[in-house]
Amino acid sequence: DTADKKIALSNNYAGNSWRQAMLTSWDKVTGKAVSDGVVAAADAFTTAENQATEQAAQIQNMILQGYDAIVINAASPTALNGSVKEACDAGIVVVSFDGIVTEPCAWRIAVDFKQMGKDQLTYLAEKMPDGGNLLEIRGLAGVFVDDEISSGIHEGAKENAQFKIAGSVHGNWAQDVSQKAVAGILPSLPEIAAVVTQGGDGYGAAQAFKAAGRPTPLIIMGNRHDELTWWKEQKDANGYETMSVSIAPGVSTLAFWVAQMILDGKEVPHDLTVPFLRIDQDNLEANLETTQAGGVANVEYSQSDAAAVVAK
Amino acid sequence: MNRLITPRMLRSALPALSFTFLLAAIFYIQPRAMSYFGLNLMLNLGVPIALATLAQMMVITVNDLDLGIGAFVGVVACIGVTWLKETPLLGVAALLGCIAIYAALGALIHLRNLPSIVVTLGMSFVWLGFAVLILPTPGGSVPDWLRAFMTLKTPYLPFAVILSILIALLVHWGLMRTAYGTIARGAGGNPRSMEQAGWSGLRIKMTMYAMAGFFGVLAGLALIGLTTSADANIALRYTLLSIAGVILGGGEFVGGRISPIGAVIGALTLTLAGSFLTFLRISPDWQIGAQGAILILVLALRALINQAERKK
Amino acid sequence: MVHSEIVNLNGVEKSFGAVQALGGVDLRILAGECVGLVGHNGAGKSTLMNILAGTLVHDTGSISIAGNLLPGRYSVPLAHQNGIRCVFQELSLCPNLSVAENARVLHASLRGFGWRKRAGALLTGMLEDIFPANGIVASDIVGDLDIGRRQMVEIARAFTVTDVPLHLVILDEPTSSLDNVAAQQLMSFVRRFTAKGGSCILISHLLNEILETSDRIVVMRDGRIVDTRDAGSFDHQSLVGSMGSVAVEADNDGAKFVSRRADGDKTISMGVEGADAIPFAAHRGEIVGLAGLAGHGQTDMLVSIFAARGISVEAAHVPQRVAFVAGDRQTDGVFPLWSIALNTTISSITSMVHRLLIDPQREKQLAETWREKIAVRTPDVDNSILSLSGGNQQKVLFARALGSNADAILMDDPMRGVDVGTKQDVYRMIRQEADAGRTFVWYTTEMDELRNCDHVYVFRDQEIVAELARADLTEERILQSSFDQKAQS
Amino acid sequence: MSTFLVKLREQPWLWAFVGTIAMWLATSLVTGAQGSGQVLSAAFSFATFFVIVAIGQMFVITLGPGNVDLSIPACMTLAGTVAMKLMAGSDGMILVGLLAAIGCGFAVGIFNFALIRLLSIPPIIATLSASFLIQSSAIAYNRGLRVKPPAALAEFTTTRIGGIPVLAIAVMLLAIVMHIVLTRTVYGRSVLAIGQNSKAAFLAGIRVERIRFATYVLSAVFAATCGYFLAGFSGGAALNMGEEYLLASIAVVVIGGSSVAGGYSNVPGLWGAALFLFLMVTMLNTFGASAGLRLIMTGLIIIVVITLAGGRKR
Ligand SMILES: Nc1ncnc2c1ncn2[C@@H]1O[C@H](COP(=O)(O)OP(=O)(O)OP(=O)(O)O)[C@@H](O)[C@H]1O
Ligand SMILES: Nc1ncnc2c1ncn2[C@@H]1O[C@H](COP(=O)(O)OP(=O)(O)OP(=O)(O)O)[C@@H](O)[C@H]1O
Ligand SMILES: [Mg+2]
Ligand SMILES: [Mg+2]
Repeated sequence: DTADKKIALSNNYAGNSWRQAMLTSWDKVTGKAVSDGVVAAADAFTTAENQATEQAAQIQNMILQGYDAIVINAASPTALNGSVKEACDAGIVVVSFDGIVTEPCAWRIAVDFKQMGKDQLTYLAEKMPDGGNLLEIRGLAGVFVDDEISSGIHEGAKENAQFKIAGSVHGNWAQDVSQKAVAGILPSLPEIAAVVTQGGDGYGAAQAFKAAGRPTPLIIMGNRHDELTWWKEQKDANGYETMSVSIAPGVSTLAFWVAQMILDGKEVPHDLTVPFLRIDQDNLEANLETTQAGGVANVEYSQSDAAAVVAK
Repeated sequence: MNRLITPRMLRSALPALSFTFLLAAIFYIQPRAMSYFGLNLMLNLGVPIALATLAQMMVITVNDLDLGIGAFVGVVACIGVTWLKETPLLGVAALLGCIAIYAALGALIHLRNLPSIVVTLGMSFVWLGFAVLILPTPGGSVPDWLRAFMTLKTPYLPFAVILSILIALLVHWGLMRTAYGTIARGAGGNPRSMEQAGWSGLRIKMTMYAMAGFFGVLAGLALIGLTTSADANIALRYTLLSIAGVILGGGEFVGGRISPIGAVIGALTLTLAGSFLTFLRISPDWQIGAQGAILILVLALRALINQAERKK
Repeated sequence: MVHSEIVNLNGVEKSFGAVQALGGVDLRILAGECVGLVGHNGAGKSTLMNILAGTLVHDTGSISIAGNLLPGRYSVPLAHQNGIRCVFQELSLCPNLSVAENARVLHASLRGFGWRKRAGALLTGMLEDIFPANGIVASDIVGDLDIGRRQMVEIARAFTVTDVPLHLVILDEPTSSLDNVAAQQLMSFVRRFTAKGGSCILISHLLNEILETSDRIVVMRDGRIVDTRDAGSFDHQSLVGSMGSVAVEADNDGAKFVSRRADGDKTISMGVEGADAIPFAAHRGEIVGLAGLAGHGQTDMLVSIFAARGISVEAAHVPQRVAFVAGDRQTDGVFPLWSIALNTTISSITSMVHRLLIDPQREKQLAETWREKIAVRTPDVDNSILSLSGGNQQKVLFARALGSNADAILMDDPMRGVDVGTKQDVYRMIRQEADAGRTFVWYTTEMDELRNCDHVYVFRDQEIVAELARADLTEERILQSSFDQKAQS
Repeated sequence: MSTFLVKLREQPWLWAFVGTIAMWLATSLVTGAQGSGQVLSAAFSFATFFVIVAIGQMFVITLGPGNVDLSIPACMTLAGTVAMKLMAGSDGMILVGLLAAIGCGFAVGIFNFALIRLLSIPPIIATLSASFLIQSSAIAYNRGLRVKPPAALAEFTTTRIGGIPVLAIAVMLLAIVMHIVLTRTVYGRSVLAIGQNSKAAFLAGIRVERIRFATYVLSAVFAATCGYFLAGFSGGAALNMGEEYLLASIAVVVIGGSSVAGGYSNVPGLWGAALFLFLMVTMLNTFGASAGLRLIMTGLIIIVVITLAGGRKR
């Protein structure tokens, strides 16, 4: 029974639509759980700055607050380990998701980011067997997720030797930065067959190609509403084909249920994997319909969904 | 007029007043914080910020501003969890090299009469680049002695508090009480007159920049002692935090008017502001804003004192 | 008595770009003498002293110290080692440091345990010696002191001795920010210092000080020494003559002044709190003097009048257009990054707007007009303000205020460092402008200048304690009011 | 001719343009003649946004030591968010959206100045604190949802004439106007005077606080305008859209030859510095250096340029 247990969400960044969707999902699902009396409280906290140090301090404050479990989307897989250890030592259950932590005492709900990168190449190899030049848009240098996805992409490119990564820029996961970086490097690049991304930069890339007056390549999308809309427009106009892949923001709710189950005394393995959310040519319309305008394609978990993931 | 309670005295007591005010508020809403354990959890991550703030203060003393200190602390952290752990000799040499680079920066800025803001901004990219090269993905591990030192359990007062007091007093003594510290501050107050009195402006600048480097190194080491590992972006926010800390502590941008004790208190106040926020439990939308509101509230005390002064 | 030589300059030349500041100067200073150095603004006095102190490097010529020709480059440390110190014309203390800490800046040997105490004792001891009862404490922050006290600290610091014996102290306009009493104290100290074998170079535009204090007087004009004689063979008239200006005996007979209080409108009035306090008023066309010892509230009064411009209530009535001439030009007056022209016109720009933009033609014209009117020594008004000598910078501040369309002009001891010739010109200008209907409020520490005023208020402890019409003005009455009740309370 | 060269050498903005040309030539080695034109065209369209905010930041920095506006990114975000949501993609609302954005700018500027003046908070912390509140307002207002800009606005922000974006031309005109404002108006002169010595400015009869007020409002309004057009340009407002403008706006001002100590600044240098920063990143991207190396080179190039330009009298 977890009716008197309190769970906190420690979030390090709220500055993009993905994070906002994640917070909204959390709010929606946990709000219901609290009013149903499943748990006593499920408070969400966001740091003012996207910094591991600030999040570490936040976790330490949560320990003081007396939460029974802390659900973390971590700014760094390792820099929070000190604080996470303190929490574990204080008898608090720590569950991390999306941005996971490596501290062994914590639970991890991981997405195989490397696979996410690799899958892009697998898809491309299928679509264009002749291969061609690729442009890679990366995220923020020195961040775990960026490194993982990128290494997956590069591994995929090695396996499919017909593809060559002709250029690589850092877009810092921000639309305007990506657009700027792509616009700058385009003139120096040969014909680009496809753009591989980390999610969310697809629309900006398309804009940059259009501005440079170059043919639009195949751009891998990242589940944002504007990307999907653009894709749909192109699809209707000229049969444009691509795929879209990203992690669903609703995974925060899975983490919540996992924390609840652990508090409930259930046996849960420390490492769980969730599939990423992939949208293809045929289910584009369906997904577009369920995605909030200006938001991100999402999947939320119920208690039973969560139990199914854990049982797997 | 009473010579003891001058406006100057009041103003220099202001940082301490704000700090006490904030601490009292925290104790009021979260009595659990009023303990050895609580203080330690709230303040230990303030120690590296305090050290970074002191580094910033060294540069501000000679009328410059360091926009690279955050990235520098990051590079130190990366060296700390890699080379310093695996090949201590190389690690120490690299850290000394970093300090030497800082001294060289001081020389460059003085000799060519450059705006420090741009040079250190440029250096922030250089440091970040080095950090990414040294530690491409987050991780590494901290030398055991460092971890042991930063998690020392001292009697009566938490180690973080003792350390902060010691550092503040030491730097106060060095900069405010010693003969050479006077020269350094004098160079901020009236650089021309220092040269007229026969002191080398070059040497003063180099020394103060080297001191900044030294405290930056200490900040980086203290940080990884708490987090146990690092990434390149770990301390980027320290740049703004350190500037805010110095100003909050009663320092001024030009004129060599600084206060080491105030700076340490300022840094700790910024740390506490985060805790206060967590304890308040406001809606996630406004959590970031609340951070700003707290800063404003704390600083509004200054306005009160100024007003009282004007009335007199 | 055999006088040994302390320093000897030979054929020293110095140019700043196109401006030749010094054109071949020979100067020899002997032990135990006080040399008075006079000359018009921009004559090259400060430049020469900077070379002697090691802060400027001369272009050609040689320097020998104690009879030995210096082989290499002369520098500040070398000057200090040979016991040569300088009190510069512009403040060179560190405002953020305490009085004691500023002593340390000059003396590298003040260090180790208890240095602060020793430094404080050293400097306050010397202060007490030169300016008795000055009220300065070793822990005072220099920036908090008024300009007069800062000047005292700086002077006293130059005379302190630790490990190197002191031979020569250069005083570049040391009395420009001191009131009469403090100036007298300094002069008598200088005489004591030279009597004990030390030497001084004294620069001042107050010729009486020079005539009374120095043993020998050196006159400079346009970068050259034009006259060197024993002080005894000069009198005021001949000294002014050899400086190249004509001494005009000011028409200062008090009886001839007619008060304008009867007919003129009140331009400025400031009420004061306190029952027996005297309210302040200035009438149209009047020159009102503020007297008293330095730092007794005169500047504050001027600033509060200025801040109240455009206000017309019962307690205060001040016209809309008011201009201010700062005396502390470094902190209150000069815009260091700007040219002479921009510094001159800043208070007038609102009246030079043509179609939303400032008319550069009119701006240039105003600057040129005033350069000529007040004889600012510069080849080009587009040069940096910092290329001017101290006195010439002060003239620019005058031009700024006089050139504006202000109805009232507030002057905060504005003649600091202005040479005698120019002073006479400025007095005349002020009188003309007053006759044309402008009102002047003039704080000054010089009795001579108060004689140009129609009405004088004497300040003590931030309050007006006496009010004198021109006809009743005497030095005794002012001194009496400045000190009187202090003795009683 | 030689006096022209001497005069040119004295211009504070010279080195930013020298750097720009160097970066461009280096990039052209890889892209060839045709590509280099495209690079330049891209540079103009992105530098435009930096120049708009940098103009405001420059006026603030000119006010003297300690004056800096750290609320620019938040202000951009808020203005972009409010305008986009208000317009909801409808062409008819373009003007209303612009006015709303400018209104946000006014509100932010007034708030900043109120903190600085009424609570006497040092500007750097006042604007930083304000930025947190403004960012929160933007989050609370639309929760990061990305509303598409009206088609006509998107069209306008991306239109080019002869390879030069229309927006860039407009901002060049704006820059000329602001150059005149800085050098030839009472306001500009007052800002320069306050930056050198605010007490002397006060005693010279300048209404110090009014000028400071106007300057903080100006900076916020420019940031808001930039947020509006940037949102139009990049397909909607995002919560993180202003992030890089924080340090970049300061860097553009200082690399452009203005003094961080205040009282000395120039507008042309802003264009030079903004183009320079864009072309430098482009050059490094083109050369395909790794992230670490690229960052190091970025820093070193900035330092080299400023060192070459340095040593001038300030
Ligand atoms: N840094 C400088 N740059 C250019 N010209 C200068 C500089 N310093 C001094 N001068 C010029 O050198 C000449 C001599 O100046 P100096 O300061 O020695 O005069 P001074 O005799 O001390 O005058 P005052 O009585 O006004 O102090 C002046 O014409 C002045 O304009
Ligand atoms: N007595 C004084 N001494 C020095 N500086 C002063 C003094 N009084 C005011 N100031 C400075 O001048 C500024 C106020 O100037 P001013 O009155 O010209 O502003 P303003 O634009 O008229 O403002 P407001 O309209 O609010 O009165 C303040 O920043 C203050 O620092
Ligand atoms: Mg002089
Ligand atoms: Mg005097």
